[in-house]
Amino acid sequence: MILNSESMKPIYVQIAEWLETEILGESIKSDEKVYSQYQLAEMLNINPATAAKGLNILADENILYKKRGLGMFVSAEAKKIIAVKRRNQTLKSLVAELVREAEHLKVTEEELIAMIQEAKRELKGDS
Amino acid sequence: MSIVFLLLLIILLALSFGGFSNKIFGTRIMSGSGITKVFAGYFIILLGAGILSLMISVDETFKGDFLTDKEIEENDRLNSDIYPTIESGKIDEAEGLTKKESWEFPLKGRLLDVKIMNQHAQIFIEKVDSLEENVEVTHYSTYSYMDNIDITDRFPSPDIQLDGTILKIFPPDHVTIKLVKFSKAFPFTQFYEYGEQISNGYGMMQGMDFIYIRVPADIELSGDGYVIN
Amino acid sequence: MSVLEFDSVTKAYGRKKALDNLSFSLGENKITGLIGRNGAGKTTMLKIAAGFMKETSGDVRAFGEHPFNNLMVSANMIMIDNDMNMPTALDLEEIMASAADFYHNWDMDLAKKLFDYFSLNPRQTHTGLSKGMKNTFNAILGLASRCPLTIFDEPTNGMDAGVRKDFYRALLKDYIAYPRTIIISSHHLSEVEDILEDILLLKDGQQFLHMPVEELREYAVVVSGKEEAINSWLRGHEVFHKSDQAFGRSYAVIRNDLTDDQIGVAMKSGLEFSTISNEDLCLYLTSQEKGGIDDVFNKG
Amino acid sequence: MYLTKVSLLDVVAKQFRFKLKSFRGMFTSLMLLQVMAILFSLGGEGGGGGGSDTFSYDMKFYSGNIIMAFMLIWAFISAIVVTTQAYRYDDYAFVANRLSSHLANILFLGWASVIGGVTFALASQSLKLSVLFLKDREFIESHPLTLLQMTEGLAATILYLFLFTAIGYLVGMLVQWNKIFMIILPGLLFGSLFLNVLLGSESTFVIDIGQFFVRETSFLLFTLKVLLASALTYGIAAWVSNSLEVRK
Repeated sequence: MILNSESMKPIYVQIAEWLETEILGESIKSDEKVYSQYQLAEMLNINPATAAKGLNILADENILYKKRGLGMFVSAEAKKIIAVKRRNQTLKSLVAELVREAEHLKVTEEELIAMIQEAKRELKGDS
Repeated sequence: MSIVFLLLLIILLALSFGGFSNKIFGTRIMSGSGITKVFAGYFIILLGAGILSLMISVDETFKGDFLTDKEIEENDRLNSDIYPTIESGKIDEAEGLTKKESWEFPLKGRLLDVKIMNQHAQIFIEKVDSLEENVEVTHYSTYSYMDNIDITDRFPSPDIQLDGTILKIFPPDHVTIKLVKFSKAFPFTQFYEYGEQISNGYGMMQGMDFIYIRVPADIELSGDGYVIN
Repeated sequence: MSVLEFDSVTKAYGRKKALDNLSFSLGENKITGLIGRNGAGKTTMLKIAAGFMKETSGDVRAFGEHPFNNLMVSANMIMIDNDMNMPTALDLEEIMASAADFYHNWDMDLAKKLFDYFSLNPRQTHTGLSKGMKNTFNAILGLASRCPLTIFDEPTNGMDAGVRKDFYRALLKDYIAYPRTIIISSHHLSEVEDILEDILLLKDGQQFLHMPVEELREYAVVVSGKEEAINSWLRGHEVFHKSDQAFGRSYAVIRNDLTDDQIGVAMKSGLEFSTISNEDLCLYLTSQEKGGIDDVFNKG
Repeated sequence: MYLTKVSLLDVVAKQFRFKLKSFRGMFTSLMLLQVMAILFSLGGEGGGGGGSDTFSYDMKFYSGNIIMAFMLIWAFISAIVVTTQAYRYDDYAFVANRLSSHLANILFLGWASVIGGVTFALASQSLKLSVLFLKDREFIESHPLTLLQMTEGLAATILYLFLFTAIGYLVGMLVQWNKIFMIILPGLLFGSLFLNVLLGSESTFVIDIGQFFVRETSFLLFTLKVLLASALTYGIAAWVSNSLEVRK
């Protein structure tokens, strides 16, 4: 993972999102141990406190759970929680931006839906 | 000397606040562990020289007794009334005199001419009843010092001959002394009895020579010499 | 327990106050970045913390004791700065040996490895080093001594970019392995901010900000747009910096205490929001209120 | 947080070890000065000659006094150098406080005095050795000493050197405290000597102080005097240094 310090997002948010993606992609499966704050700090060259903050966000959202003295583990519902969250937040704001841009460009609702359907077909064709 | 020393001190004091002294005294000339080795080498050389100096010294040193200030003062006091003592014929009672050499000459006839070829010595002549056929000549001298060292022995007696009726007193050989004197630095002498002697000794002090001649009482004297009786 | 605590500390040189009623407290085992313009009192503060100087008034505590002339504080603290004095007679290897003798936690293995990594010469003297090399060597001393309070004052001056990166990485790794309280002062916040936990911003000898560095990132926001729109919208907001740009547009750095509604309103009137790097933010926060460098030319 | 406990003596011992290494340049200057002093001394300190018609003499004096004078200057200036800013700050590169720094300095200067005293005694013997090789002259040593007197002499040399380090340390601290002393101190010394000449008087303050030590013929009393005076002088120096910043 490469951190982007120019990004709008704080580093701990970037870390949290990266871990979510790893969990969604099943690089880390449920009930598996995730990286400790120190491992993250060393990997990403950041302060351990920052790394801990990223982990704590996920713990607060029940994506991770703590085992005393052992570290943090991926919870069983992790994938589900992440999916819901992304749908509610990330997707929603992306859609809002999409709609705003379409307004700017005077793209009608129908045209927009058509564009989305086409993009979806392309993605399927690729995979 | 002390003023020069102080001046030097002040100059060095002034220098010590410049970069110069830091270079010399804090020595940036040599750095690293090299210094320690060089210094150790220096120390060993010094130690060798020190040991050598202790081994050599004994035979090479100048022969002479070292006198204390008190002894010298005492000798000076004695020497101050040596004349009256001798003049009054009590040479045996005189203190502070060294009897260096004596001669005895058989006398032919009743005449004695004393002839000095040596201006240095004082001649005293005593007529003695107990002597009949002989002349007794004795060379005395007071102490000679050089820097507190008794060098009385260094001065030879004059050559004295009786040639017919003439008693010839020849000058002694010329004495030359070349010396080198080494003294330890002041902390070494401070607690010694000579500690208070700051000056460089007493320089040179040559003793007086007396030629004391005893002749038979009925002799007829001529020539040099002070006749006591 | 706080490792270092300043309580209304003032340090005056004659009438000029280098520190003016400065108060803060550093928690244990945190890396704190000390940021401020030249003359903000950073070095003065650090030297007082290290016990090299005496404060004029106020109370300073390091490990609960007054640091000035304090042997306990000295034994548990090391300050690495640019005018660090090292004996001219010693070569670098001997200096490290001496440091090992003085500092209880000294790690000679680490010191030697860093020493070799940065290609220093053990026979070299400290005075013979170039500025960058000297600071590299000093930094090694700072790391290997593992003091409970380690202070770096502008540690990377003169180092080239590669060495700076390596140094901060080494600092972080050693900190993770042996947590301790570290203060780093630097002109270049961007190069250190990732490894910092807290940031302490000084301005005119006073504490301006003291917060986790991640909060600083959300402390301010940039708003830009048409000049009139900005000017009217800015009323009621705390503005740290504002400058006019080309084409009648303006740019302002404001306190990030906006509600979603406020943002919505602003966006409707054509204003755009963006974030600002911590380094730039600190520059704006600590600038003297004399406008920008542009004003110098405008008035001329 | 684990904090290192320190004791003053421990730190002083560490600093002393540190100074043995970091001040070793002083022994180079000692060496240079001694060699220089021996060379100066080889010219002799003067001599005398004279005689009468039956006798002539010629005498040269040599003594360890020039070397001793150089050593005293060395002790004095070395102590001043120790008080200069660069050397004081060296201490604070590592663990130190004022007291430990002063104690380590005094310990080091004491050690330097011992080294100075021993090398002086040896250098003086070396001079004697080279004088012995002047073959055309007879050699006298003015005061042949017993072993006890030698030992006392060596101890006295070391004590004199130590006294001079104390004076140097005070002078150095005064100058560090206020540069005006760079003018005042030589001024006082010169002024005192000048007055001495002007008034033709026997003693002045400076000379009186010297006599206080030089005239002492009891070794024990001398030791006591020097140790007390050194302690006092070092004490004043330490007190003066209290107004200096530890390090800037």
